[in-house]
Amino acid sequence: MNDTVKFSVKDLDLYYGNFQALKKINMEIYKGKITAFIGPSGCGKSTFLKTINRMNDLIESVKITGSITMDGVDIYKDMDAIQLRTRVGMVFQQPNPFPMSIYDNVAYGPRIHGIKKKSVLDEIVERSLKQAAIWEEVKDKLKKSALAVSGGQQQRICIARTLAIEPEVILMDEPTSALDPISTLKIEDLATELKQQYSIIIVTHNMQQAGRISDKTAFFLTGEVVEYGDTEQIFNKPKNKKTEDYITGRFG
Amino acid sequence: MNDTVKFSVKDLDLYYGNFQALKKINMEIYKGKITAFIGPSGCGKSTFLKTINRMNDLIESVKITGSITMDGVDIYKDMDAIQLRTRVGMVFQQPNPFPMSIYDNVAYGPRIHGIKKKSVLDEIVERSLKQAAIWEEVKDKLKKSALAVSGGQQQRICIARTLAIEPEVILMDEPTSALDPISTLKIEDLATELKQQYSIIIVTHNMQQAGRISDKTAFFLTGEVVEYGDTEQIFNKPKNKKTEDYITGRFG
Amino acid sequence: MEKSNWNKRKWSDGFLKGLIYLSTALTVAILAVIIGFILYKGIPGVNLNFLVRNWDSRTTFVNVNKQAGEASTNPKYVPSLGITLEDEDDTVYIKEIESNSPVRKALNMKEQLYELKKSDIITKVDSENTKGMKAEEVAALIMGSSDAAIRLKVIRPGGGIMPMLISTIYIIILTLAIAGPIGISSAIYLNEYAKPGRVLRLIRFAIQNLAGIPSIIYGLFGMLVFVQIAKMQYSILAGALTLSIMLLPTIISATEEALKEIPKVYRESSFGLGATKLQTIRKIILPGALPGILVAMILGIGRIVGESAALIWTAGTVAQIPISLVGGEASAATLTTKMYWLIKETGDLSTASSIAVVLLILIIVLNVASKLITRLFLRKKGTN
Amino acid sequence: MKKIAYKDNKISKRSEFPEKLFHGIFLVCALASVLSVIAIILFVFSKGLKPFFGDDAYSFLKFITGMKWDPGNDIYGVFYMIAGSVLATLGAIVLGVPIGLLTAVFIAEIAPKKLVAIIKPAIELLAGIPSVIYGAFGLGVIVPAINKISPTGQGESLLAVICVLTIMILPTIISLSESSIRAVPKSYREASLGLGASKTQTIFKAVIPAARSGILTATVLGIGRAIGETMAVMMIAGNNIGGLPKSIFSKIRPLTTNIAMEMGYASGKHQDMLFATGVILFVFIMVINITLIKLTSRLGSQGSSS
Amino acid sequence: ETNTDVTPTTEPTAEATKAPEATTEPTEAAETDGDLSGTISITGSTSVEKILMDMIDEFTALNPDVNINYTGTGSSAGIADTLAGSNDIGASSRELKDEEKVDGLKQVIFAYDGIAVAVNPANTVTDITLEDLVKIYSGEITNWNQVGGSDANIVVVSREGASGTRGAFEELIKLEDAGGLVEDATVLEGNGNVQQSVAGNANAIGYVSFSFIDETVKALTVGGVEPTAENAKAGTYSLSRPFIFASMEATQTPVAKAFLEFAVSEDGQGFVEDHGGIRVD
Ligand SMILES: Nc1ncnc2c1ncn2[C@@H]1O[C@H](COP(=O)(O)OP(=O)(O)OP(=O)(O)O)[C@@H](O)[C@H]1O
Ligand SMILES: Nc1ncnc2c1ncn2[C@@H]1O[C@H](COP(=O)(O)OP(=O)(O)OP(=O)(O)O)[C@@H](O)[C@H]1O
Ligand SMILES: [Mg+2]
Ligand SMILES: [Mg+2]
Ligand SMILES: O=P([O-])([O-])[O-]
Repeated sequence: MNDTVKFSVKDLDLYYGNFQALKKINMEIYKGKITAFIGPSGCGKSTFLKTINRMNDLIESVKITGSITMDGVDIYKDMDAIQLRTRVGMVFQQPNPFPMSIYDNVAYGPRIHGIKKKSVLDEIVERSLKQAAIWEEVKDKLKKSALAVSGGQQQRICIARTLAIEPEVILMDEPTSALDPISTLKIEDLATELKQQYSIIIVTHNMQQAGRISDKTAFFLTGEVVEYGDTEQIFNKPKNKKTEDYITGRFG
Repeated sequence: MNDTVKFSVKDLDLYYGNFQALKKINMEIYKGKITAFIGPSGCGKSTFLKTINRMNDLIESVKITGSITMDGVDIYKDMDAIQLRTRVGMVFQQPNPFPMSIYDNVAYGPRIHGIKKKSVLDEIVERSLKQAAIWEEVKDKLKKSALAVSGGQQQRICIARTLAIEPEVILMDEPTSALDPISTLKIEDLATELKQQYSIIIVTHNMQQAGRISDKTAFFLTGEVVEYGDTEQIFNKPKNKKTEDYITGRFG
Repeated sequence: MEKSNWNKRKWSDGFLKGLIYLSTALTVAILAVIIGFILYKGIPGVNLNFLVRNWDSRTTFVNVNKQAGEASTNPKYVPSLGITLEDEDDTVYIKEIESNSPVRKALNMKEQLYELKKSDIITKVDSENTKGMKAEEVAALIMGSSDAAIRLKVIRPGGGIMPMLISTIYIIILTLAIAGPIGISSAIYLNEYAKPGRVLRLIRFAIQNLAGIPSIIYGLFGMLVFVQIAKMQYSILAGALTLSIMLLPTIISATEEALKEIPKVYRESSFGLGATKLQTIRKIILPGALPGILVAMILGIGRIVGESAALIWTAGTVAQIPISLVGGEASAATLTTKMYWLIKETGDLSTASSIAVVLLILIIVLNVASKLITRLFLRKKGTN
Repeated sequence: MKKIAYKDNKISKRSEFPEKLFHGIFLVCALASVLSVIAIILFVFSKGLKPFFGDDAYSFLKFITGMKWDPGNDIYGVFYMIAGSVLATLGAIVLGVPIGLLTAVFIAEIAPKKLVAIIKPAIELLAGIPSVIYGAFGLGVIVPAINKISPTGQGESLLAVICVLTIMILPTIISLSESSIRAVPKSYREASLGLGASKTQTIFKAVIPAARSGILTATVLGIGRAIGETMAVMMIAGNNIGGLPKSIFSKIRPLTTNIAMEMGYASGKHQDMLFATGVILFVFIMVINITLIKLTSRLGSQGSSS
Repeated sequence: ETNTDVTPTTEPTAEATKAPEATTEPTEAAETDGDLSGTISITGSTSVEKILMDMIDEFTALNPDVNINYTGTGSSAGIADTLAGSNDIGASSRELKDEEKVDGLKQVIFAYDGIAVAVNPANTVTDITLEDLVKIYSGEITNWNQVGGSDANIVVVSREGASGTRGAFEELIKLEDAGGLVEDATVLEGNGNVQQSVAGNANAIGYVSFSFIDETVKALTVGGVEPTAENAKAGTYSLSRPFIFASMEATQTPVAKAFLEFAVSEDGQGFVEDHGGIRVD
């Protein structure tokens, strides 16, 4: 298959003040794949995910060295953070729709980027909600508050909101951990669907989930990438003893 | 050994508003023993414990029927709640020393009961802290804030505070769940020590703990006492299938 | 140990409990007495006229064209003017005005329309003084003149608080227009931009200090800087500027509270969608903080309405509707300053209390409004 | 998929300028408070200190220790006013804090919800009433009442001021104490009750001590409010032109009313002297403010650690 | 203020012809000649407020384009404002002091007013001599029984420092020679406060402008002379003083000049009389 490199991470160190949260990360992330980050709590998965769309810029104390390139361009040196974030969308652990209508939530991104025409917005909203597999459920209450639907639906609205800005990459930080099993399955299906068009990086605590949906898996431990490779290999023949221990539930 | 009945509980029902939290409890609790209450979360252990020193009186919505007698006297009908509580002391899950000095914490109870003489108070404080096996650690900082010591020490100070009012019975609601293993062991030793003088009732989530220190064990489930008997018997030859399942970790 | 002194404990418990009840009763009683006093003294003076009339009575000379009216048996009726007169303590006033009465088209000395109204007092007819006349005599006097037009001297009675009501509203609007944007922007800076450090500490220190300065000092400062140095004279602008500074801490801290309520995740997701900080503030943060900001404004209004010391020496005490921002015509008393003025100059506690009744109602309305907004906001957050 | 134009180039250009501009605007607005404080200090102090320098300088010592204020004869002494202000504030605190605290206890610990729903808004109303109304009340009710019992035969007095100030600081004391009492963790109450303390004992021995820093803050705020109050006090203080108050029935002339009474018309040195009175008041307030800031930051750090 | 209504387009001609005729009417001719317009700002004495407000009302009625605003700041401030050029007219309820009589300052006495010595109606004292009055205000006499009343402490009430009434009163009784105002005197702002305070206290003594004497307070005779306008005018009542308008001649506007003339005209003097003042003619 196509193994085009989307992101290339080189010697990435990240400090929160004096605390080093990421240590010498080197990794290539591929286009059109789902890459899963796994590892015990506090190992730096979320931190690393956020460096990819520079959400860490917002935290005062963060210091980053090393480089990340997207399509060959250094995202820290040669790219505007805001531009980057419109190309790399993000979905959070807790469904967090804005306290506005469903429509306004999805239209938020396009509007931010200067689209005002109602017909264009209508189209984007419909397409995004359809892509996020939630259109049928909400099409009659687009003007209702996005907070008035179930958690699983909220999360799909958040995904639609991200899709509306037509990113190239979608980052998902434990997108299903707040959801019930059925909603979780829906989101997983959605992710598998979306990877045709978008590169997806997902952080998950759920081993089964990583196994089910991802193509590549990276195992993090105390800020380091212990092992990175095809999901099948990581789950079935891990090279590293620690990876094996973690996957078989011996710690974490 | 001496199997003097301290408390006799008869047909005790307790409602929080419309919700029945305790259902027809019948039980005899013995003097000079450690009695452990175990059971899954929400089964009513704490609720039952609090009925024994009438701490539930403080909650508006509580309705109690049935009776509890202490040394043959009905604690709801023939005893003043405040008087009862000086005879039945209580130690809570979270160490909760008052934001005052260690000395004032321990002297709080005696002072409440009208003891003002410094020499008497000094004596009570020292004796109580010694009994609670914390004297050596704090004797040089009695005037320091009780909040400025470790959680385990705080919990022993709380126990000392309870001992200072010379109760006959001590109720402990998961007294070690907020503590580290070493502190936990200290408290357990202390409890074993104290049962010479005091009757102790302890709620615990920790099966090992119940097994280690208690003489009697009651297993609660959804507001009912499923099984009550000698600890050894409960842990080794439970009569009830549910007890067995719980103890062997099959649910809860 | 000793457990014998139950009685002593019960007694001291009872004593302390008694003190608690006594204190509460005292607090409530104080409130009741104050409100009772104000209502008792003030209510009799509160009526529609009190609310809508000018403070000072106003005399005007008018010319009125007579009409051909039908005579009537009522001697107090003036057919040629379409009005009915009435007596009241030595004066004659207009009791009724017909819908097509020419007095509705009366012209003043500058030939501007000055429509006569009910309860206007007539003190002169042409050059004839009406002092001591009865209504019938005045009516006869008017009818007796054969000219096509007649000249009247009328006094429109005062005794109302309209100018103060309007001045109060002007000052509220002005002050909020100045302090609102500055205060909200400050809060945004403090909550969204400021990095911990010396600047932030300095700003916070300043705000805390501003909050503690008594209003008389603001009055001193405003009089010196705005009234005298900036030559605004006693004027609503000088008053509003002074109050603006005084209100900054209130508005800033209330707005900050509201901003803090906005969950961090909203900011994160907005940034995650490529929004800039400004866009996030405009689209997510400000709308979310709106109820809190409204409450901040209401708090501000409450303080403006109640303020006296900082206004007396900046906005002045003239009972007029200001028609400019600075200068003599901008000097204006608010309800509260007028109330003070009244006590001091005339010792008239009754009228002062009537103003106090209006103030109390205003304050209650403001309190209820801020409660409602908060509750609405909480409910919205709660149910969703 | 069709690409939307906004992706390509507009973003960074679009975002830069207004972002910076508004950042600047917000900062300037935030600095407005700082500027205001500086301006107030600068103007009030420069005018207020003027009479003590230059050729015909007035002795600052005479000013600060003086027992008489008679501008007509070039006598400016404020010591007796300081004494009056301090005594009035002290009196208000001594009365207002216990009453306010106990009322707060009632609201937070004893009163059923329904009663709280009535009393709390009432106290908020008390807080919102303009001070002039309190003055009118003092003049119409308290002064005549004191008239009857005062050996001096007059109601305008330290006592009248204390009464009105007590009423005025009550809402501050009550609402702040109440919220700090409510903030005391339930576990303290449980622990106390579990030791056989009665409810009243629990309140006085465990809850109030745990809420003490909040209560202290309330007290300090109350002091600030009392010492700064002007209009209400001016109507009932007596405003004598000299002499230390000898008893609770003596007249006083608080610093604030000295300013307010003569500010409208004073000019020249007389006006400067009123600003000098303002400086004294300002210094008092600053001390109180700084105490308060220290207290609240201590309170804040305590809250987070426990 | 109410002429917001649209003027009818078809005005009766009679009305139009009547208006100019009216302005030439003899009695009002003096005040209405020319088209006076502009703003006059008056600051100063609060004792003159009642008279002044009526004058202003009448004058602006005659001259609808004139706007007059008055702020009561106390006599001293009013004169100081005039000297500083920050008002058009300063009102004073006492004679100008020597240092206030600068070149170019023009004073117009528009009324004389008596200062009444006010006591509570319950007080049995009805007369006071000037000598006793000084002693009371300087603190030498402290009990009503020293002046023929009952055994009770005298509560001395005075006015704030800028008050023209206080200035005139102290001058007239020569309080300064007796050592100045007793320290313990109550100092109140405004005639109203003094009146109110005396009305509420059986043992109080205060002084207010004649116009503030009503049923709530009792005016004492001074040295046996009734406090009436006639007696004050005749000079037999000793506590009387002028009401003065002060303005700078150089910067005086025509409107201000017209108003000053109005104040001493027949109409203006009528208001003086209405409020218990004494006409200047
Ligand atoms: N803003 C911050 N400031 C300081 N330290 C932080 C910050 N955010 C995270 N950390 C620390 O960095 C380390 C990595 O955090 P991170 O959130 O990336 O872990 P994670 O792998 O996502 O864990 P989890 O599975 O619990 O979400 C943790 O030790 C955490 O405490
Ligand atoms: N104050 C209360 N009002 C209403 N319901 C209550 C109250 N306190 C406890 N309950 C309910 O009563 C039941 C028993 O609670 P209890 O605290 O006794 O359980 P527990 O066995 O101590 O559980 P845990 O191990 O979690 O402490 C629970 O369902 C709980 O939700
Ligand atoms: Mg994480
Ligand atoms: Mg429990
Ligand atoms: O206000 P006065 O008339 O006393 O100056």
